[in-house]
Amino acid sequence: MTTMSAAADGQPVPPRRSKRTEILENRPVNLDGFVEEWPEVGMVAMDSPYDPEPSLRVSDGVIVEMDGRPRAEFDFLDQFIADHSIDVAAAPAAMARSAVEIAHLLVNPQVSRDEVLAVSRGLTPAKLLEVVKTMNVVEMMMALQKMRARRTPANQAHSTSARDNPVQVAADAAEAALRGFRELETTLGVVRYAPLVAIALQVGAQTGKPGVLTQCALEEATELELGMRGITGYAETISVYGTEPVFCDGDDTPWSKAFLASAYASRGIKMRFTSGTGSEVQMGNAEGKSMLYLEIRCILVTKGAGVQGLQNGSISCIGVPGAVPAGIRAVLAENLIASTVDLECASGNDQSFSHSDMRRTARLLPQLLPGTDFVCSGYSGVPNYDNMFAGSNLDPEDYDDWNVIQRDLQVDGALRHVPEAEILAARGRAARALQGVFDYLGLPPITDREIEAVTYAHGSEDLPFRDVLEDLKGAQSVMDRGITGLDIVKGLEAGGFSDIAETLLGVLRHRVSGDLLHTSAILTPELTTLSAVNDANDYAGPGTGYRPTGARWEEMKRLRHVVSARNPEEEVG
Amino acid sequence: MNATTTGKRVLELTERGVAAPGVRADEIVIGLSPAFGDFFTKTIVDIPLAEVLREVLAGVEEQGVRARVVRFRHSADLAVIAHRAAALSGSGIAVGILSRGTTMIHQKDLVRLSNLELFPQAPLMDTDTFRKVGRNAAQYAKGESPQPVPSRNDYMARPRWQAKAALLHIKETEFIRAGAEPVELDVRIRAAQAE
Amino acid sequence: MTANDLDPRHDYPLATRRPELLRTPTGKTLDEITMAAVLAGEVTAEDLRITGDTLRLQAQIAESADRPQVGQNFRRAAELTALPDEKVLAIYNALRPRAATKQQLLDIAAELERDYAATLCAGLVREAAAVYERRDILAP
Amino acid sequence: MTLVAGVDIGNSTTEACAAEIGADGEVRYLSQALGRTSGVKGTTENVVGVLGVLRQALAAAGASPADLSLVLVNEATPVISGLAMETITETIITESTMIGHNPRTPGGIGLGVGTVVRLADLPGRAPGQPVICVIDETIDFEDAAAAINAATARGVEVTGAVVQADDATLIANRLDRPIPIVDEVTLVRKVPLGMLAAVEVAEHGRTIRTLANSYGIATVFGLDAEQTRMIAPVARALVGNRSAVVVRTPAGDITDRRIPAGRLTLLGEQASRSVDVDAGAAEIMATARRVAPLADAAGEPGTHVGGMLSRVRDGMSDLTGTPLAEIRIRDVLAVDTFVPQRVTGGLAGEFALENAVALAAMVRTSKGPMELLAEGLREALGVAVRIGGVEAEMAVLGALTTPGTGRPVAILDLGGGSTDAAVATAEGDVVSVHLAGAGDLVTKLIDAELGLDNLELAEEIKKFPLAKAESFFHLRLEDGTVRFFDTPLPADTFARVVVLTDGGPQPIPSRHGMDRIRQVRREAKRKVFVVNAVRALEQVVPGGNLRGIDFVVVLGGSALDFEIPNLIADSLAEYGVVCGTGNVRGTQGPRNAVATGLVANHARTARGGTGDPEAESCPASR
Repeated sequence: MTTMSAAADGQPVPPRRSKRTEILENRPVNLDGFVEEWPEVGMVAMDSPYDPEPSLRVSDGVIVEMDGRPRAEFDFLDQFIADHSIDVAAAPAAMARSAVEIAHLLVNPQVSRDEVLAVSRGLTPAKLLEVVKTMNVVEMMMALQKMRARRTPANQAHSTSARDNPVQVAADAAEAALRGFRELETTLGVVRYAPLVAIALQVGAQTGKPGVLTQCALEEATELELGMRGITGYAETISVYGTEPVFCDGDDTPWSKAFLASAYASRGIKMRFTSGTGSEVQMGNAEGKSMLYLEIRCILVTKGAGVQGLQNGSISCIGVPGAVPAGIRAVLAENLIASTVDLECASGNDQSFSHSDMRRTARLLPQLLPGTDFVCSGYSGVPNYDNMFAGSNLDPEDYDDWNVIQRDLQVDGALRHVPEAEILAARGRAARALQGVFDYLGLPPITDREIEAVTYAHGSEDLPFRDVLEDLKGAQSVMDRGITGLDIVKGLEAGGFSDIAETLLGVLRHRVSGDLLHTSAILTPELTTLSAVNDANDYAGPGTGYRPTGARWEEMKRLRHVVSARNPEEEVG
Repeated sequence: MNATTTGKRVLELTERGVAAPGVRADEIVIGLSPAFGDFFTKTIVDIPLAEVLREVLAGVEEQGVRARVVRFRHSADLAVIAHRAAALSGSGIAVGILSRGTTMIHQKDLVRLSNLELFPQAPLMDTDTFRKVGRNAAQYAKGESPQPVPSRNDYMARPRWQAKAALLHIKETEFIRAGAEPVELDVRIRAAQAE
Repeated sequence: MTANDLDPRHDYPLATRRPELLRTPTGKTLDEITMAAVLAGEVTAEDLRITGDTLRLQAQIAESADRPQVGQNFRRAAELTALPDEKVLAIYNALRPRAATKQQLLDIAAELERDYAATLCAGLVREAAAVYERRDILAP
Repeated sequence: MTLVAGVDIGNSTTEACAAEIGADGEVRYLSQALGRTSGVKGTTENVVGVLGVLRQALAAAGASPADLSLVLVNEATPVISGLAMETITETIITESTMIGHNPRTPGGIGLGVGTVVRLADLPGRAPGQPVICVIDETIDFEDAAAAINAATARGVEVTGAVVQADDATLIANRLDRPIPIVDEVTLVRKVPLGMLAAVEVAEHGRTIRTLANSYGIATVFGLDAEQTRMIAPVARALVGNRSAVVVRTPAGDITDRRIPAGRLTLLGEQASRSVDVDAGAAEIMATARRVAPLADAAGEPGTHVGGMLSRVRDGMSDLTGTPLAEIRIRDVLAVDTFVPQRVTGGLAGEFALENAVALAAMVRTSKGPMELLAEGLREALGVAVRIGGVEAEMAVLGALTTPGTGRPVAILDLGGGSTDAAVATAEGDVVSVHLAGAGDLVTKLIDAELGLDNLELAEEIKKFPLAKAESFFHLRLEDGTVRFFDTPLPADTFARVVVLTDGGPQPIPSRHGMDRIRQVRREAKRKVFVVNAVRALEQVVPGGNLRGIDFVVVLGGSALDFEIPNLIADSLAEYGVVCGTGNVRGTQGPRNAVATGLVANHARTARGGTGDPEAESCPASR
């Protein structure tokens, strides 16, 4: 066989272009990638002729047919969902309702969240898909506002360092905590650094604001071990997938993941699963189904495993739904469905998404405006070049924009403007506290020069180099010596940081009660658990539910520059 | 003949029958994906596949090593292609290349999921990198210790290329023929103007 | 008052509403986990773990809050508190696709039941064995 | 019976042992432990580390701190050391006379001589004139070969080529008539055009003969005697290369310049002398011997050595909190070394091995707050703590528990920062000395000489033997033997020289062969430890005569090294000294000597006797 590539003959003169086309051509949005739909292979967001029709048959309390497939032909996701996720008692009545009718339940504020749950617990994946297909994004946002599990919205930040510098991680964690994030996640470039960086994250977080929960994304065994030792507080990177071959490629099954979920709970550690649209088609095995249909299967597997929550919203595959028509609508739909089946939802916005600032914002608003359990499942608390999760949709350069948007729209994105003096104090104190802990534990010293540098730094490029050799030895010794969260407490106490020590001990004490294992649980700065159990979303239309008022609203009014009304020659704040 | 660097080159791949295991210790095998130079003519960033193959071959030749080019039709999985190519290679070293540009250097004794060098980000593969891939593969074959080609990373590659990469991957999988044997190819790369 | 009639509206969070029901694996109360006790070496890492009993209390809370799956997860977790870490990880690994034969999975289930009274977890493993067989993802 | 513990706080490691002392003073050692020293040695920061190690040791003996009757702590010697390194030679090529790098794959074989022209200018050259053509990286290898073939066909004699890209073989393979080609010449545009030049490429495995020989160059370019004298450094610089280019330019030269590194002034207690640092290590050390004992050292301000010493002083001052003015340098060790440096004026990014001097300096600080440290321990443990004995004396006592030793004995304590020695005469007098330069300097030398820029890796190369992964299933070890594996080695080790660390084989990312790396490693150890061993012993042995001692016991962390003790033993053998690694209490190897000595000393004094520790029973601990 012979094949030839076409050869262009000559150099044709390019057609004349208008100046406007040139300007548009150079807009950042044109650096983004866009592709045509191809439903046959699953390159379609949520509207595919190849997705199954909803159906359900129950016999003797067992689902014998679901979405057009008889039980004998169930793949393992079908079977797990049929046997663990769907409430067989509620299902026949729920499935008898039309999709539009159910969508109305979702959107109508006079229908309570509990009434929706009574129906949603009996819906199959195809039915859930059909429901959201009848909704536009405004309706979805209305629904999400009601279906979010926790009444009070929150936010999560990434705190990582391109050099795995623990001093930087501590300072940025403190700043992020001070700015309002209630969860902080880190990961590593050099995995062996993990113990030091995880300690730094914990110390920095508790210095910035008590009760912030921390996480270090690693392979399962190490992540579990750091969690069990109380060096980290929760886990999140437990991935599930929407087709059997891709699930198997990830070396897991719904049963192995369900078992892992129980393993985390047995050690008192909060945990959520991770999934998102686009992963299956990205791996070339979408079985001709739409991205959202497959994601709904992931959501229901999470539900069936008894995991309290899910990080979804495409996550690391955001470039795939982001490139197809209605892809960002589908991403909102997946967040909505996670909430609709009563899961905590950490709603994406955590990966580099677009070259265009306008498009980055448009992708954010559907989660920010209605509010979710965690609006970002990773707002980069460090410059994107330091972000070891490969960049986020937002980074520190966007802090002021975020605060202004909150204030403009009076919408609570869970952050606040903090005067520089407070930030510098927190960054410096976190670094000094870590210095004390390292001293106490006999870890490589942190110099005053490093503390000075990190107080005023933006990213790792502004910091002196650490002795990586010594740090890695120190990190190994943390593992070898069996250092636990209690040793960090003692180190803080020995270093004269008694308040931080008390705070961390208070956080660790929550291990014993397991209160944090419940849906959408966070710790307040007073170290009380706030979850969907005791802070259930009670939105029921205008004038109800969570809205920023009182002290929180006053806090949100503050920005970097606001002209004083009393004396317009000055600024307040 | 008046070859120039600016002119386009044409890639001619002629099938020579089922590829047999090599016996020469000074050869490597370049394993191509099902639609390389067939349906596909360029990588995800529009580098002509004629240039891709020419650069890899040049990198190998400069080291005084020989290369055989083999097409694999039974899989579009880079690890599978590169690993099977290594099994056919007299030196045990092979380069696997997917049409979109993703590339891997493999060795026959490694487990399939491992590799000597992996270039996972197709959008970052330029002609210079392909030349170095050929150079390093040849150096491994000679028992030398090449510096791995530095890996590059760009966090804004995702918004631009992630979906196109998925499309290219799926399209390539359509050319898979289950059970097809690897086929030895004769490669001819010549200037288009010579016609 | 016993723990048998927990009401999520009144009893949650347990740490503040029903601390008298909580014990560490070494039998201490939450009040005994103080800084002084930590510094005196009286509180160790072992004290900062959850017990099977506490997990079962939380399961009641979850079930009363209409989250039966979360409740089931807590009940499986309660069983796993008795297993050493390596055992837990080994079972997890065996449940991965093509990692174990049917017999190996059934043996694990039997061991869970026999040695740890972990009937729920055993049930999960048996269920997996049956599905894996039907979907052909057991180890050859 | 009482339970006591000995604790030795070292610069980096804290060691402890627990022992029972019977009513008759008989010592029974129960256990030992070691851990990292917390903070600077001799300060209250040490308490944490000591407590950890003590608890470990007691736990191993099945005891708790409450059972202790006494803790003995060594009088921590307040010495620490710092390092600096400076290059003192520089190779400079002027007027682009010479390209002497070794591309991995030059093309063709032989010698070509001609006028330098650009490839683009070939069509304008008249037939019959020999030319060397220069090809930059914008030119494709096929185009280059076609242009050369076309010129040759016209009768232009192209005798060689200088190429920017890694294309030499590719071009040579496409030529009708082969010519020598040197490639990877990164600054090819700087090659002077219109000059006479010679290109030489040797066969595989050979080196060039004509251009590495002054008379060869003279023949090629028709030089007279004076011109030949001028060109001699060029020839010398090309020795050992497989390929080279030499261009004859009016003022072209290559110089091997010494960088004025400044004067180092060594202030002795009696006399002071200055020495130029670029005179090299031997000269510096000879000067140091002349002024010994050293009271302080100073570097000429504004010079490299001034910078080196102030870096050391700043570091010491930072670490100890001692005011800069009070830092006294009490010993220096200078070591000659070579570091790969880019050649100034080179056109191909050539590297030359330049001379460098590494300097280790030791500082004696004011004595640390030992009493405060002891108080801190007392408080934390609720047990009596006694600061007992001079470190060196305790080390000797510990060393003497090594089976087969006897007085007079000398010990060598090889640490990370300093090399210490002590000698105990038959009469029981102990003399000791602390010298700059030990394990850390070795690491630094390895790092610099191999151009690794990775101290972690250099440390591993120091500590573990080398091998080459010849396949995924076998390693060729540095002693030539082969080790086979059933499971494949990690992918990143394939075809690489690896260092066999505890964590498995770790690849060394460099072009150096195994032999070269091994040689650098052993040389570094010899230059530091063997030199220091002799230097240290000379200072403590009565009369400085090494033949005056019979036994040398090597102790300390670096004594655990797989070859350092042997290197030292070999060099001391010529003095008729029995030298070996200590085996404290017959079980501990070179570890735990001071901690053991503290207990032995306590038992001896408690008994009121002055007897030797050999008299005490030293049962193997369980």
